[in-house]
Amino acid sequence: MKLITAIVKPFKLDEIRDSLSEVGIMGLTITEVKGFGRQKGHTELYRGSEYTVDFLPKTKIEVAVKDEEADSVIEAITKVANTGKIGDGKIFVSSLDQVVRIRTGELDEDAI
Amino acid sequence: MKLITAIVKPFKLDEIRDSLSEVGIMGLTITEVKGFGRQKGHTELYRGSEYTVDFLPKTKIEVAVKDEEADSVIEAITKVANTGKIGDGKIFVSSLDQVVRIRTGELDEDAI
Amino acid sequence: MKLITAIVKPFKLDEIRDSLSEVGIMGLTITEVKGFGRQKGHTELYRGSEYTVDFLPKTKIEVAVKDEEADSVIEAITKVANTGKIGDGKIFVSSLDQVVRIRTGELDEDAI
Amino acid sequence: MSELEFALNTFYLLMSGALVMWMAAGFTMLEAGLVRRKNASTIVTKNFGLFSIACVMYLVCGFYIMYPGDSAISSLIPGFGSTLGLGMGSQDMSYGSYSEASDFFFQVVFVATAMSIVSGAVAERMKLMPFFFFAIVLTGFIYPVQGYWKWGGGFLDALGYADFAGSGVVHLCGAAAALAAVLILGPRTGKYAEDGSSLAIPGSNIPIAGLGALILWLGWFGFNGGSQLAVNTASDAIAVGQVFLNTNASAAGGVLGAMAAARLVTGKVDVTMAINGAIAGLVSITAAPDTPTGGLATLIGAIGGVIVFFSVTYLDKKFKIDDPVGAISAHGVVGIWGIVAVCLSTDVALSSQVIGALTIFVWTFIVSGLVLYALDKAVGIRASEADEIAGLDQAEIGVESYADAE
Amino acid sequence: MSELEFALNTFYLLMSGALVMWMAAGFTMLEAGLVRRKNASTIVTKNFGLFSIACVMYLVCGFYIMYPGDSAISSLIPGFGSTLGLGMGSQDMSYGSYSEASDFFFQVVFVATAMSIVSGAVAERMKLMPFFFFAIVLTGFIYPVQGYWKWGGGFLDALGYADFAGSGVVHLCGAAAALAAVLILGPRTGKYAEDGSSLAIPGSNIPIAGLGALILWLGWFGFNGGSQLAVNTASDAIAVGQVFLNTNASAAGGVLGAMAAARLVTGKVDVTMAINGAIAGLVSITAAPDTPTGGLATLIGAIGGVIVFFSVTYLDKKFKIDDPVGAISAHGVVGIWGIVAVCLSTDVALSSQVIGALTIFVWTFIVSGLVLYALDKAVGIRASEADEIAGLDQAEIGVESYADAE
Amino acid sequence: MSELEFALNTFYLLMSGALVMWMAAGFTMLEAGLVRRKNASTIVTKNFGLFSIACVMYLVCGFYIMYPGDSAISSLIPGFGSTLGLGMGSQDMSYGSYSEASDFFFQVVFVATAMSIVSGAVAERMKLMPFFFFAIVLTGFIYPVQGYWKWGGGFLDALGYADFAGSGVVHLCGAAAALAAVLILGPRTGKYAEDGSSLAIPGSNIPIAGLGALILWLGWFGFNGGSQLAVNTASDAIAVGQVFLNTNASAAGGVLGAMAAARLVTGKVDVTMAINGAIAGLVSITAAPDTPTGGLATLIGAIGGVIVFFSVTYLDKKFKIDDPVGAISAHGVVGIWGIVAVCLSTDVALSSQVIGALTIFVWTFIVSGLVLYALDKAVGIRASEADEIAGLDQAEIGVESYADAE
Ligand SMILES: Nc1ncnc2c1ncn2[C@@H]1O[C@H](COP(=O)(O)OP(=O)(O)O)[C@@H](O)[C@H]1O
Ligand SMILES: Nc1ncnc2c1ncn2[C@@H]1O[C@H](COP(=O)(O)OP(=O)(O)O)[C@@H](O)[C@H]1O
Ligand SMILES: Nc1ncnc2c1ncn2[C@@H]1O[C@H](COP(=O)(O)OP(=O)(O)O)[C@@H](O)[C@H]1O
Repeated sequence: MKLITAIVKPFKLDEIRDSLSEVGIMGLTITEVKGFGRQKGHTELYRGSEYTVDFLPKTKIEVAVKDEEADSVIEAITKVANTGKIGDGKIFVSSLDQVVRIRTGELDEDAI
Repeated sequence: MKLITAIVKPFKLDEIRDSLSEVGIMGLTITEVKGFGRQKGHTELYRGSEYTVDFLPKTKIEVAVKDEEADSVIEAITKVANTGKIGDGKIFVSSLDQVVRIRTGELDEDAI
Repeated sequence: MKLITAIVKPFKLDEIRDSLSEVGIMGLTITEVKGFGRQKGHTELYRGSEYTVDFLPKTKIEVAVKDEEADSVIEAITKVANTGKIGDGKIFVSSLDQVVRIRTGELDEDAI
Repeated sequence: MSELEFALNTFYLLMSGALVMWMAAGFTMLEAGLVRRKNASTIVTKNFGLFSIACVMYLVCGFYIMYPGDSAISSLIPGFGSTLGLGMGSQDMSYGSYSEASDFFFQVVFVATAMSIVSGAVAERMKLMPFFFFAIVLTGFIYPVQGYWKWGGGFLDALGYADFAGSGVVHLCGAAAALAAVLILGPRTGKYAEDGSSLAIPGSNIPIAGLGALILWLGWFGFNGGSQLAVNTASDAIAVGQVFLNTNASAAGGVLGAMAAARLVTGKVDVTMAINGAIAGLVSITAAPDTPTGGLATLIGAIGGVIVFFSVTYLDKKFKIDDPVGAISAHGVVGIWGIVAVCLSTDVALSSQVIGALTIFVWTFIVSGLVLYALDKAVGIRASEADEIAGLDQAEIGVESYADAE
Repeated sequence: MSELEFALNTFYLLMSGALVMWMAAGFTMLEAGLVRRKNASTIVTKNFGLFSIACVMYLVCGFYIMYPGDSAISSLIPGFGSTLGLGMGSQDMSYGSYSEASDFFFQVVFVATAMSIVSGAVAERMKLMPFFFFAIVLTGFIYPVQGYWKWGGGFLDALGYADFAGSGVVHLCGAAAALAAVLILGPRTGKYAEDGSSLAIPGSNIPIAGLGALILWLGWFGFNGGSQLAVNTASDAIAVGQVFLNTNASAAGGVLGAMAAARLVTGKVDVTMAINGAIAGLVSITAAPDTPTGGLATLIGAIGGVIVFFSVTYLDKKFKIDDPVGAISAHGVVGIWGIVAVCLSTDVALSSQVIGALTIFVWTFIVSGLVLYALDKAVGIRASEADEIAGLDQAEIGVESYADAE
Repeated sequence: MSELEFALNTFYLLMSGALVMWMAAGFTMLEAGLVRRKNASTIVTKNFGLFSIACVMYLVCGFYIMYPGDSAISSLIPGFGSTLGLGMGSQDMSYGSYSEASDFFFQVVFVATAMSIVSGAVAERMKLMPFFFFAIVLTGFIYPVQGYWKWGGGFLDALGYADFAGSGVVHLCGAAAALAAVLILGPRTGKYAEDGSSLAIPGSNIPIAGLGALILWLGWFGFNGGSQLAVNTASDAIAVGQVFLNTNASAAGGVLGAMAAARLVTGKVDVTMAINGAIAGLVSITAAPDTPTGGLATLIGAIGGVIVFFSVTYLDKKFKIDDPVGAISAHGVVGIWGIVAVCLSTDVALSSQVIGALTIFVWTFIVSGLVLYALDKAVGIRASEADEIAGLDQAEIGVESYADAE
């Protein structure tokens, strides 16, 4: 099983969720994060002092999937999260050794 | 070493922490996240317009453990996080290549 | 590729970012988290009732790197995040199977 | 009295009433700040609702019951009737000391205050509709009846019970109803550990809680200052001036008393205790704001501030009375102190004061308790545990208090 | 009139004006609470700016246009001039009913109120500078002209149109301008789904929105109470007392009306509807707060509360008019109700009221529309989509509303 | 003076004093909004404490020192004594212009204002107990002495120094003490980079900061309007009317001046500058709110608004004076402008004004500096760096300002 972690622009969230359900993904977990990258932050003045907002708001989407679903999930995300502008974000894929559904105790692929 | 990531209902946090310390876990990191899954959100009306709150508040608990501790940790979490109702959450287990304790520079199992 | 996850004291963030850019890291993602560990929380009184603030604010820094960069990144973080006081935090290293840059579709090392 | 004196008195009562109305915002902010985020929209809703209900019910029957004049049945039983028709056509244009409408307006905001006290104590667990129903009964009946006993010329007044602006009639009354409600409701889920120890449930917005207390402080100048009911003669004006001075001094004393107690006992200055201290200082002086010197008023307030600190702690820890905002302590326990403290600056008999306090407490506590108990049996006054955990905002209002969409 | 009567009237107008000024804080809090976090600093900025512009423009020319006295050109066309030189040197020291400056002060806060209504409706998408430019035109010209028609002695007054404190002159005027602006601006990005259904955009701070409405409630005592313009005689004082009573009763009615409607229709009590209900109650009674009995005033307000609930829903769903705070409903639709409701307690002809409402609406809507349309063509009045998504705070102010650095 | 005139004056002073008391809420909200979340509970606590201390100390000795009457030792050295016994028994019932107690009440809220100014400037790093200790000295001694020099009939008054409502006596005094404190304290940790450049530390709640400024705006009508001290004659009433008009106009000017400066210099409209602009406008006019025309008052305020913008920037960048809320600029630098601006509308000699400003500044700055320096040596007035990083709320109050448990 794979854990697919996507860091995306927050306002894309609803579209991504819809795109994921089209490929059969029914569960995901999101976290508000802040990102630092090639996309430049902006400089503000507060009471005459400059400050740089260089951590930009991003949304992290985590989806646990069966190995064979990984590619379609990545594609489903990429397709809609891509605005072509710097800062669109990244997808990280890692392996999961085990998954448990707490309610039922089901394991691994059954638990996803 | 394993990283055990549990997505649970927020109000279960204190119980889980107690349950974990019973099996000897002294450290963990939590994040407020929002989950989407089989558990249905609810629909609200705000000034006459409907909106669906379909991302429900969840708490993510991350615990790094030695390989042999993984099962008891999973069990310790499952035991108390299980309410039997949909939305109890999931546990994901992945492998850690390395752990460092920043303060001392200790590595791997010593660092947990 | 590796995902390096550091749990550090929040006020160290700016220094860590600077230290990371010195070793060539241009991208990272941060999350506000709460940590529980050897570092003791503190007890407060609110309207006569005691409560323990035992989850302390921490910042989680995630950096995806090429395998060969991992050590220098760990060192860059450790160097500045270390205050010598309990609660400085941990670094977890795990493997990434794949990385995608959403904007361009670039993969793996090109995408970092 | 000249026409101009009548005009000045009327204007003075209206300004005072406006200040008291403003206390509605004070209670709203105080309570919204001291509850958790998930219940703050509910608190706002409750306060809008209770204030409005109080205004309507007092017009429907409350005012008439409280001030039946000649139509009173006995010194115990008021008369019953309505003032819904109160309008210029119906007003006696041969003027008295102030206009009827200004009098009504000044009185109606008092009853709302009494009901506001309840709202804080039952926060985070009482259902909305039973709360509103109880508001109807309290403001339309329970409060006016005991109000009649003192201010309407009933038996408490005849007995010599002294209560200038209502430490008893308003504050103790509100607190007695609050206590009845809290006892029937029980504590918030999670307030007491299994071993019985009290757990803290911190408020979510201290700055607006502080704002609330400062609003109350300001509004209290109308509450106490207006209760002289006249400002047209030199002696009235001097009295009103003294009332303002003493009200302020007592509030200041209350803050310092509560702060000192907190600091000495706990080592820190719990800001919510300072806030309660201000209110305690204000309640302390309300039964006799005109007679003490400024120095004595400060002292009376300071004692009130110390009392509120210990009362909040003990009601919670010893008696497991869960009162999220400290209303029962600040208005009830300190209200009794205020009633008794009248004897420090007047030659009112302590016994009259004790009888007054007892009467108000017993009447309000018992009738409120019966009404709430019946209500509880009939429809249940407490939110379900699931609703309580999710927050009443979700269950009853459907609007998050601090949504941060995008 | 004696010197003392003059003094009392002046003092009364000044206190009333201070209360109305306070409504600026009410609008600011209400609007800041009902927008998203990313636009709250902008709302604060807009309200500070518009109030200040109103004060300056009314001094520059607005007051003169509205009250040209003998220099009026016709009952349709006022005179033009400035009161920038208003000072004690220039004031006629042989006193009238109240001091000139107190009159100006009382009037200037009214024009600010009218402009505040616009600010809420255009929130979250209108650019700052065009908004300020429009404020100049509205407060310096559009409002004063129609104000002249009624209060300055123009043709609406001659026609028998009755509007005690401005359900029409102030509230409908503000709402008509708001409607023009909203139609030109269009809805906020994301307000309507592709299938045309209305999406909720929840406000970010309900407690301060509630505070805002309570501030307005308090301020309205000055707004309506001061509009009697005299308190020195018994009959004036009695009238002012009745105005306070009725203003309060109507607000209470409005809250209960809106709450009941929300509860019956949706099953929950949307707190923002309760808030709008209070404002609706206040607007409803503003055209004739002196004549109804307390009971009738409550009813008039309650109907206003019900109207605002349905109006908010229908303007949004049926007409896709995106008004984040419900200003067009609460001040406009309910303003019309208030104008009409005058007939319930007076023998004013319905036709006069209808003509009054129409005149005010048409004039304000058309002239505002033209000005805003021209402005839009010239510089664009709507923020770019990128700025809207990032939030106007970032684009125009540079200060986050709730920064939580560290 | 007739009894009724006495009554009206007393009532007017009390209403004015209530408005000034309300400024305590203004400072509390303004400061709580402009500090970080981790220090907001502390700010609330400090403001409750300082206000209460001011009330008590002024009763203990401050009022007597400031208005010693015949018991003054010389025009430089006041008399010493207490007014703790101020009560109706002790009041001269043969009335003067207004009641003694109303006078005390109106005066006591002024001294609290002066101390409030300090609280904002030292925010986020000064320890609670030393702050309260300093409040005792400032309100019980430092302020009353210079107050005596002007308003108590001391040498500044004799010299012709004009200061209607206290641009100098209240605002410059508070700001001078604030400056002394800030210099001894040093900047907040992290305020200046190693290269000396100034770093922004954004405030955490702009809407309540805006509310704070609007509260101050409202309260200022009492501050300036009450300072005429009489409203019973036509000329007094006309003067009070002009004061209201000008106070409002100057505040509006201040907002627009600061906004324009911000927009022209930085391209955006920093809302905190608009807020400071309002306060600057108010401070600018405070030394002579009765004499200018409305147009001139607007201009005086606008210049104040421009000054505050540049002053905030330069004190910070050039002088590394870290004043989180801009109190030293808005009350001190602009206070001096206000003192000087008196000459624009009166024939007061510039030299008197300069001497007045210098005297107040030097006295307050030096004595405050000495007291604070001694305090710093004795117990340390600055919080430890660890406490500062964790936030003073944790260190001294134990209550989070915005807890979001569950
Ligand atoms: N090496 C990295 N490790 C972790 N997160 C990263 C890394 N690089 C970028 N990110 C995340 O991806 C976001 C977008 O990256 P950025 O370089 O700005 O643009 P792009 O996605 O177009 O390459 C960043 O804001 C950050 O959250
Ligand atoms: N495939 C998934 N990947 C990531 N998180 C998931 C996934 N499925 C569920 N979750 C998380 O687990 C939570 C509970 O899942 P849900 O399907 O509602 O109920 P249950 O845990 O009883 O199966 C979700 O709110 C979400 O946070
Ligand atoms: N086993 C663990 N799993 C996950 N996070 C941990 C673990 N142990 C510690 N942490 C995180 O690291 C932080 C610091 O740990 P702590 O034991 O307090 O001090 P130190 O880092 O000096 O060992 C904790 O607050 C927590 O966030």
